[in-house]
Amino acid sequence: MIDKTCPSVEQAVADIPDGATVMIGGFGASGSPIELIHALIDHGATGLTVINNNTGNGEVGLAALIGNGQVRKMVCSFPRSSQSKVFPEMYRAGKVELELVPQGTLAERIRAAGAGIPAFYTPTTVGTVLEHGKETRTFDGRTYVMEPWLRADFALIKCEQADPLGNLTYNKTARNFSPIMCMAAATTIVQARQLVQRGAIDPEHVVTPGIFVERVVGVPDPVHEDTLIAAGRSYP
Amino acid sequence: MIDKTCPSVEQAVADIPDGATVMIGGFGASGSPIELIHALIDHGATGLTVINNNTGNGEVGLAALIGNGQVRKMVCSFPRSSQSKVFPEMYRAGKVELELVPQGTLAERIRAAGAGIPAFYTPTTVGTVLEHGKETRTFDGRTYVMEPWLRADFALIKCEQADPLGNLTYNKTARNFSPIMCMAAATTIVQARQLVQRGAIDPEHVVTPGIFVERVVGVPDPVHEDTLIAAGRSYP
Amino acid sequence: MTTGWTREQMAARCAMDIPDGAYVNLGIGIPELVAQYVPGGREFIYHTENGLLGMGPPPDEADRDLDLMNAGKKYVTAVPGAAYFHHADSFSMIRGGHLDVCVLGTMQVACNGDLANWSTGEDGAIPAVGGAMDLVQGVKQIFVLTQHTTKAGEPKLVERCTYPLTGRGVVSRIYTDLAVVDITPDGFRLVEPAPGVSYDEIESKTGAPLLPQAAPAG
Amino acid sequence: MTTGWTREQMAARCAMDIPDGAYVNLGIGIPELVAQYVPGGREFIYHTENGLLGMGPPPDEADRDLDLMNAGKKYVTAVPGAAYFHHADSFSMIRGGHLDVCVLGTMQVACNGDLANWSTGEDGAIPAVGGAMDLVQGVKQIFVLTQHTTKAGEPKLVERCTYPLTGRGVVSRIYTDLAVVDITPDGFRLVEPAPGVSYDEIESKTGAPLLPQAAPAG
Repeated sequence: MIDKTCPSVEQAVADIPDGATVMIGGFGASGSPIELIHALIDHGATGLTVINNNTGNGEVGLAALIGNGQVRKMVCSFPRSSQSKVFPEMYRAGKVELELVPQGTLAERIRAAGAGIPAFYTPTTVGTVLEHGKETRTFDGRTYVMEPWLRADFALIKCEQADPLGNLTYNKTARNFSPIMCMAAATTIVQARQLVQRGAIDPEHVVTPGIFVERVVGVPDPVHEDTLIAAGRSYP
Repeated sequence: MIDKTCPSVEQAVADIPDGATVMIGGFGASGSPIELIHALIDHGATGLTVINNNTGNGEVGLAALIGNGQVRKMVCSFPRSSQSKVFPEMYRAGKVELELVPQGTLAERIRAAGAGIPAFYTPTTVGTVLEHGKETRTFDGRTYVMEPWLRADFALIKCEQADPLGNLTYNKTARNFSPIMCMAAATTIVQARQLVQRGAIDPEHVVTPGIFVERVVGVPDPVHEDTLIAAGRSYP
Repeated sequence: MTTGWTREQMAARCAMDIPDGAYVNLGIGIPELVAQYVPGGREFIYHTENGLLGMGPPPDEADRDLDLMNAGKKYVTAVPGAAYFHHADSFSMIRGGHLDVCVLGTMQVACNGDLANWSTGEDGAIPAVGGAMDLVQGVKQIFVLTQHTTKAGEPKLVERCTYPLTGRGVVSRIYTDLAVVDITPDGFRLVEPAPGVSYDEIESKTGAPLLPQAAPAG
Repeated sequence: MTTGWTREQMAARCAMDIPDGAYVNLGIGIPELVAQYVPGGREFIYHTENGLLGMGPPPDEADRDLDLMNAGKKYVTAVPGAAYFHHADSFSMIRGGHLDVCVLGTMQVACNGDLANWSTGEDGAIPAVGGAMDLVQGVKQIFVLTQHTTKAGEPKLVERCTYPLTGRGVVSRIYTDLAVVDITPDGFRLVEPAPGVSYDEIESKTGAPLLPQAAPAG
């Protein structure tokens, strides 16, 4: 019987090597797999390229991973917010690189990787400075830019329910980038608030089919980034 | 209050003009919106371009629409089956055109139209006769063909549940092409086995969000193509 | 001090131009106020980029769900008939032309419809674009809701944007504290002044020629 | 009459080469039999192009659901842990390289791995390709399960396909009634003859050079 469950977040991330490209689910605090990120901090892999919509907040989760010097490059659409201090400081100090990608293009590049589409055309960025260096092409009189797929070695994902086959559901807007990141990473590692039995998720309600998932860890009472920040916490 | 319900299949298809491009959901018999197709036969629009994975079976539904001389061109991946006689005869007689598209490319071209992507690259058909006339390009040493989006004026769709906002669910493998066709057509017309109240579909379980749907008609006891054929029925 | 519309009145005036049944995306800031001024008898469905169609008003603090946010990372609710979906589907709605109206704030908007609302282009600033460039390319109508001038009194409606663009020729109408202004092939045209505000005042605070209101038909 | 494997034995032999936990797509015909011969202790998850992962065996006639079919339009069931999805997601699984094994029937397979299984190329034939061209490009390993020769006794394993191709260089291994044959950089190589079948017989019925079994290591 197939069983993708893994006993701990530590074991789940233990083979992420230095220099890996890692997608991390979540949009701001919502859907951020804090326990997996903290396990990656403990694990200590460095030189990472991290793909996430943002760059974390406060001194926990993704911001702490960056602050710990493990991230060589961020690929994101919105690398600052009122509570993000770590990334801006490290970026200005030249300690981390940035690839800025519009949010819809970021989502579509990730989805394309999962779908075996090496490139596609989008109107987004046409006529702006973010068009620079991109190939353009006209279809039906409108100009588009070509965008390549965006693949990853690993994805770290937070979900609501997971079964042993890796079928997943999410909670509300915590879904965001996670389903497409599951598709785009060679190894997808998921922390689930509930581990349920095979067959417990209605096949009509599965959001991420298990084929896109390699490892599942139960994290029944996950911390939330906003709660940690409100409590003044930092990691490690 | 937004209410996309429409009192009858006749009214729902009444403005489909001659020469329209019409997507029809379903994979073989499963998910085929027979009542909407029969209403389109009664309506009588001609010179249609129809997009469906197949070409219908027996002398009902899509096969009857073709047999009635209303279809100028079929776009599909698999235009024959053990029970499809109408299309092969008309095709050999030069009465209907065929654009043959591999099934995955057909699905992706439809999805691209719904997503605002005018073209994308796929490895499918490379090195075959179906590559002819297509632009090729190499990414990371592998050859791909460029494929354009595939849009439609109308989509005819069968679903399980629909609410007045046009949120939809489907039943099992009757889902197939329908969600992406809803995205790709300017006007999406849906027949629903159950019309439910706003809020009756859990927001986590909506498969087609209402933004992709224009009209919903209740068809509480839909006929099934296989049942009609087994009964020796034809239409009109 | 000038008279003119308050932020709330600007939002209400903008909401009047949104048709019943529209699918609407509201940018962060003043645009968010539009949701409070839906004209009687109409219903708008709100989309937020992070995967929700049918966004409702903010919850009471006690009812907050930490997993239910909008694109501005504020806690929101979901109305009956809402739907959740992932980011690629969400931006398919945007880029695929399924949304009717997007209301955005701005730094500058030019008389040819160019919009600059994502970056000052200054050295050392951290560039952050989010979904703005997708929205202006994909949504059918882009409305701008903004103060007519900066806090320093500089025009935001300009001949040509000096800040980095979000998109070229994308804006159709502008709502400010002083006026409603259309982008036309001939440049800015006054549609409606705020009560008590003269054409001359609006014109003097606009950084490009401003065509007067079109004469009523007939 | 030759001895050799039955269709069932061919399917069972093929199933032995599919690893535990594999995601598998089975073509129409003999490949469908593979599902009946899963080696003890292993589990395969079956994908069908029309939107189901976790396909189970055919139902009793009384338990048929007219909305639950496979890609061959046969009624099937869904196992616990199954998932339904739409066609674009289904072919993302295929084209995106997420499926481990696809077992296909064929008309011809060439010694360079070219596959021809969709069209005879005859005038007047209705061309129908379905998902075959997507499967051969996307699935990690393509196995062919076929009789060694046509009913007329012509080789199906050939030097060069004469029928229109489904894909170039896509096949990795072939299971026939006479043998298991690998595609190698040097052409066909015999992996295993069926019991009682000689190299000479297999070679004589193969339309291209057939390398003998590799010597055991050491």
